[in-house]
Amino acid sequence: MSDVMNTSLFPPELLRILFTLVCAIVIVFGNAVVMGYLERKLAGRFQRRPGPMEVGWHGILQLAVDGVKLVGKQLIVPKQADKVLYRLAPIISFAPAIMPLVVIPFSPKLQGRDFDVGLLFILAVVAINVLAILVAGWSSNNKYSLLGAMRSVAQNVAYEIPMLLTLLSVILVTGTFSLRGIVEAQSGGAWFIFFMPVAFLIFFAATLAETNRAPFDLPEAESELTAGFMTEFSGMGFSLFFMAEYTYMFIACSLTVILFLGGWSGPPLPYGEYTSALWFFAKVYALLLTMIWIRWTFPRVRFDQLLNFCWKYLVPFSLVHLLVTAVVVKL
Amino acid sequence: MTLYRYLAEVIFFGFIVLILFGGLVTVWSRLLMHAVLGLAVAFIGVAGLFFHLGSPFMAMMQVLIYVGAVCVMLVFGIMVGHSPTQTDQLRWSGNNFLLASGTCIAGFVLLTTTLIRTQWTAATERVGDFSMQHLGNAFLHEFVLAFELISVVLLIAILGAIIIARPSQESDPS
Amino acid sequence: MKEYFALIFTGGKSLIIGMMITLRELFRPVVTVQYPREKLPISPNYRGHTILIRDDEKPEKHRCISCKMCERECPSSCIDLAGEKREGVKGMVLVRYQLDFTKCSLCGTCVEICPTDALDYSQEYRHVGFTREEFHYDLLAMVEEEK
Amino acid sequence: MAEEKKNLLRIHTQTEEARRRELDGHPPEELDSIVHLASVEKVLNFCRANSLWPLTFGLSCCAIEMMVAGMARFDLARFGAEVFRPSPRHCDLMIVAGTVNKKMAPGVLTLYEQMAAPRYVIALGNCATSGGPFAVEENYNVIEGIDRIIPVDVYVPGCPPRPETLFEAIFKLQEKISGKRFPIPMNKMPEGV
Amino acid sequence: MSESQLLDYIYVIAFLFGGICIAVGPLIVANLVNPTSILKTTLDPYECGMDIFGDAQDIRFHVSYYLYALIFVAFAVDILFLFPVATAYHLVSAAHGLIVLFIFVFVLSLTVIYPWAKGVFTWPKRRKTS
Amino acid sequence: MESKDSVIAALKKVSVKVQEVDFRQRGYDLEIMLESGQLRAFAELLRTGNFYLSFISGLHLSTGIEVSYQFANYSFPCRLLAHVAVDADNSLPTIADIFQGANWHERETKDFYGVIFRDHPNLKPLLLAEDMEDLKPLLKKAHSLKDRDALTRVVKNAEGNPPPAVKKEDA
Amino acid sequence: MTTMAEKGEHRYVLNMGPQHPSTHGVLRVILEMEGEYVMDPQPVLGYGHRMHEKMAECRSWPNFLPNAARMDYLAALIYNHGYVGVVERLAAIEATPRAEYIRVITSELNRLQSHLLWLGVLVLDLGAFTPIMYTFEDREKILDILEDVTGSRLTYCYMRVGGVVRDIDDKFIERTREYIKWQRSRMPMYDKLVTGNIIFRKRIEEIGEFTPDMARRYGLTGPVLRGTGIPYDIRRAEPYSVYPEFDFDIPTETTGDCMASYLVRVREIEQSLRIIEQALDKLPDGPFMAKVPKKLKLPAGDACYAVESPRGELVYHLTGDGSDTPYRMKIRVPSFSNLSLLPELCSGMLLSDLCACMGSLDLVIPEIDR
Repeated sequence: MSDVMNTSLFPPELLRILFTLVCAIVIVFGNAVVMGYLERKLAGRFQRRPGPMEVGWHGILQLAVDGVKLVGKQLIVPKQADKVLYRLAPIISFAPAIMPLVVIPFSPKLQGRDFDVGLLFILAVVAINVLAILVAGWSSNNKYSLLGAMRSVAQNVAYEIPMLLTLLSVILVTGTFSLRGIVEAQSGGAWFIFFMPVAFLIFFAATLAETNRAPFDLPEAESELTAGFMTEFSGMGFSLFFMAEYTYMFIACSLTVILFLGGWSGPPLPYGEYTSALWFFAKVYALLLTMIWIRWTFPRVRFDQLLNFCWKYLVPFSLVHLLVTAVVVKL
Repeated sequence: MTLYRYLAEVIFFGFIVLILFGGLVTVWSRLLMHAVLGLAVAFIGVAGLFFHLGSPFMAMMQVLIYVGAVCVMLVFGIMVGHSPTQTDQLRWSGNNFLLASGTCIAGFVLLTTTLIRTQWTAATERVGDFSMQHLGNAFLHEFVLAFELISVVLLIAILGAIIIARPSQESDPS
Repeated sequence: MKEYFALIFTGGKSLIIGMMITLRELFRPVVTVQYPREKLPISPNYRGHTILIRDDEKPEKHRCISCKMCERECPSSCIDLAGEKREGVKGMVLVRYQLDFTKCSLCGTCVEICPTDALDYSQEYRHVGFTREEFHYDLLAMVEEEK
Repeated sequence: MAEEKKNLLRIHTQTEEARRRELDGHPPEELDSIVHLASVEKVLNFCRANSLWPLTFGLSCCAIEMMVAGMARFDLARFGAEVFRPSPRHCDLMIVAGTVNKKMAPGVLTLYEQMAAPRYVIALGNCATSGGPFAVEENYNVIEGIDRIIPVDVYVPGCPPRPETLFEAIFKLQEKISGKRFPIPMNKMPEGV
Repeated sequence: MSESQLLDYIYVIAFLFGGICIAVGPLIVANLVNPTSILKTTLDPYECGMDIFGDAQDIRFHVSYYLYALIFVAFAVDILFLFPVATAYHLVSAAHGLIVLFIFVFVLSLTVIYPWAKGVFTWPKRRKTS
Repeated sequence: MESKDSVIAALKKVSVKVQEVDFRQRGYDLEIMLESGQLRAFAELLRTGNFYLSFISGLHLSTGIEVSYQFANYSFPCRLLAHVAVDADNSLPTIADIFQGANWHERETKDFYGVIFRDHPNLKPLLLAEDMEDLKPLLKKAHSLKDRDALTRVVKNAEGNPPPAVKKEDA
Repeated sequence: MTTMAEKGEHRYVLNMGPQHPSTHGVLRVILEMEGEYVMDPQPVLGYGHRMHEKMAECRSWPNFLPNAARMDYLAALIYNHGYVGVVERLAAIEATPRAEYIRVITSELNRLQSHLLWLGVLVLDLGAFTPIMYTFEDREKILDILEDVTGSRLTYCYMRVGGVVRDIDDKFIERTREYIKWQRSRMPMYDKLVTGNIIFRKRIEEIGEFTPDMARRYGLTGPVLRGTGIPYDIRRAEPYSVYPEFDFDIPTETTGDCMASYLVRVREIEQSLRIIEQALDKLPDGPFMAKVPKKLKLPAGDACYAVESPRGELVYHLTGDGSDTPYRMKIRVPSFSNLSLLPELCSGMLLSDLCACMGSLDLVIPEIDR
């Protein structure tokens, strides 16, 4: 315990906290806007059309306009909904989304705070989202919502297993849960993707499912459940779920980058302690773009196939992978 | 740092309130769904306490397992089982009330006396090292048998669940 | 067991092939005709609403003789026309030709049945409005305006 | 026959004003927000005009042309209107693309009412505008124009209208919402309607 | 609580509050500026515009959901016990660590194999019962 | 049954009035006049002969409503059209249990003409809304009703000249 | 777990449609569900009922032509063809050979665009958004060709009794040939992107087993029927127009599942291309319109005319009473019978499979409702 009595109202650390928080908020909203734009623009290009074009230069303001419009939409609380939970659900979903950004190391110097259990912290926070979806689906008192929520939760919990198992393989090598420690263990280009590509693939597949992305986007399967657990949410409520989804995607991809792609490491840059965050973002967005690419290519899997793909393919493979890693580490 | 310490104390009480609130919702709510969510809130509060008490690992476990897994399982249980509205049938009756309050008071007295009479030593004095590495080392040496048995216990739990659930599923024409 | 691994292999391969196809399309130019900025060429045979065409010989006149064939044959009865007898003019003079375009099914019966070929399709396709009455076209006024 | 037809059609021909009088206990105001600031409204209307999310709602022939409008050749996405959402809660715009008959009419009404305000309606095609070729003497089933059920903002005649016409309708609607026609005319722009 | 953990704690709490603020803030703004128009059926649950049969919250799901959840809980708990072991794994000898890990993972894998063999993971087409 | 002739033979055996018609003129091969009592036996016969039901349609005549059944066969070209006059109480036996596809066709006929199909599993309106059940839109007004003869083709050149060939379809 | 015994009672009823992305228009299916399982799907028709049969009886027969295009707007020319066919048959009029060829060419182009739309929509129903953009790109090429000759993009009113409205010219032939080449070059892409895709295959293989017996009981026709192994195609079974002069195959599959009907349709695209190619080669000279009396009265009597629509057997049954108004016109539409087996086919299926089944039935609701 420190003996330093800091009596000023805003001690430097508190200022740092506030600064980190503001940065995190900027990242969350910025990411939602950028991802929304990229998704629509790239979807267009994959389909040989230009995508948003008319609002701003090449439609660059489209997402901002959409966001403002959603603010100005009526918030409908259905008659038979569980009103308290219905209002809470978007908050429960979106509020924790910012928390993982505390621990994500964007560069050696750009990190909110490095926890010993940073990795577990992210997993724990993401687990709350499951509950939010459940609350959203159940409180709307709509059959589509409830079905979507049940699907979403079943798939989220199922894919957490291969995720944890592959992560365990990485931990066996690094011996630490600190995200900075994991990145540093891969310094010098010794990225884990080169040593365990299978683990990377499993982790990435699980990431897709955890973030409800195609081909695992069953909770919102449009052709079956109209809009899944979000069916009844209008305006800002819908918008919060939307942003939460993109934020979780960002976090999941950051995690993949940290675990397998060497975090911020890359060719040296001037002021590398700060600027290497560029490499980090480049890698994260490369993964996010891959997610978009996958989404606009594949059909959606069926619900039982989705669960069984996890239990029959991913889990056995990741178990075997864990053992193999354990052996290799000891060699 | 004192500022933070004060803040932490305030937040500590926040977590206490959260636990109490969650617990009360769990007990009082009519709908099973609300009860489970109250439980989740209480669990998050407990996780906060763990964090406060200097074991972030336990806090994370609390959230991951209890909020992320146990609550979800409970909800699934509700969705599979009886209609939640059927809890309306559970009305207060004199006998039940007496029985329940008797049990609660007895439990409370027992726990309190034990708490008071036990000579508590602070955990830090006994171990000193709370790191995960230390914990893992203990699993690999002192508690290796317990560690292995955990997996067996959970396996048996799964076997039991499947055996109970399957026959009815098979009786289902398929 | 062999099937299990074969499925992983073939499945994975098919997914990669699929992704390669969309990737290839990503770098090909768009096929979009950005409508308000550039227009698709509209076929000369395009069927817009009908219009009265002017006579080749007497460009100040349309060719309608108010025989009411189109009005009778129209499946949706969207044509309302009237002619009157005027002194000094042979035949009937068209005084009203109303087309309720909101009921028209563009079948072309009126154009085909017209004994004097007085009707033709317009090339206009961009009609939108705030009320439905905006599409009750007065073809006679149109042809006069054109003049 | 004509008398009989009138009776049959009367059931679903109330305008919104008439329906509003029937409302039981709900506040009758339309488009009423707590804060009224002209500048805020202006910004909001600009955004609403440029982000019209249509409802996935195809009735008949015109629905195909509506789909085509969203496809690569025409690309509705350029105006930010490609987000076809199947749930009316997320939508701003209902494109009634096709014939509405008596069996469908209550459904259309419900869907309209379930959209979150502000809500806009485009009547696409002759059937939605006036019953089109089905508005004949013997008509016993087709609603002769959806403006008998729900308020319509923009009418688009045609059987079916070309996708470009749907674009024009969207520009017209943008004009109605924000007082400006988008896209703002540029040098390459062809003559307006 | 050590100083560094205290700071961790403060960071987490600060971000939690920050998160709640950015979630609640827009909702409040939205409530101020958005229009309200409640017509006859606006507040009814949406089901393709048709009349609704029954209450959504009465939906019962198939028991296999529950089994999936159970298997997940068992797995999650097991894996979380593996976490500390993984961090300490490099401290023990190769044979010791491998044996402990292999036994554990073997029993763990039974948790998948048994339900797999029992057909929990197959979703057959069901015959109409009524 | 594997050819048109065997179908005719089988139908004649159960004393059904079969008339062979020119496909090029009429678009079907056999025209059949049925009594309502024969309908189910007739349907069962066709079911065993591997026919499928193409459609059921009604016809409002001055003598009452007549229901037409068209059947065809996947394996050989033989399209047959059977006409049945409804019973006095405007009803007919259902064939929905023999040809399940008839279920909807019968409901549709009920919608349009009000013909009751006895023992039909579910005779709710199909195309019309529930509150339009009494509309029966395809019933004609009394003054426009015709009888069967008015709707039968008059073959002008009974002898000598073959009926005008419609198309060269016999390639 | 005691509740499992009462599972039969744990059913709930879910509305799917009329406004639902996977019901292809205004079909409503009332689903009796148990969790994710659909135990009893009951289609409710009539949300697109537009009184075509009534309108046919009330107006003179040429006035029905626009209706023929609006019943199945994806196969408007084939419906045109059927209608003019039945009138010609009843009135004993013969269309000119050139007109018949033009009819076949345009009908087959129409069939192609219908199949292309179906392909895209089926994949869209299964959750892939991109293939539909590519198929619509192809489809637009057909629409451009057809628009040039017919004047409209979708609801063509092109055929007349005795012939067609406008002759096709060299430009049309050239563009069609170009299109055929283009479409052939596109098919391998769809093969790789859609047919070969493991997710797609797993979604529609072994789903919705149609059997020949089921087909007979329900009057199944079209590609779905050919998926069960019965090579029944009106173009061959009851040849109409000039189809006998072309060499084309009737693709069949034996498994009867959704994959089978999918494969049949995809292979039909190639067969249609072949027919168009041959028709363009053999196209005879001559008038495109026969001499038809201006005021044609329909003789008394009845006639049927069956054509093969992209969805199956389409029959016009016209009864005339000697006036210029049909006394009765019955239109047998293929999807009506095809859809009627949905309750039997899809009971006990997962909700997602139901969507796949409806997608592979290729429904056009206003056609069913008429």
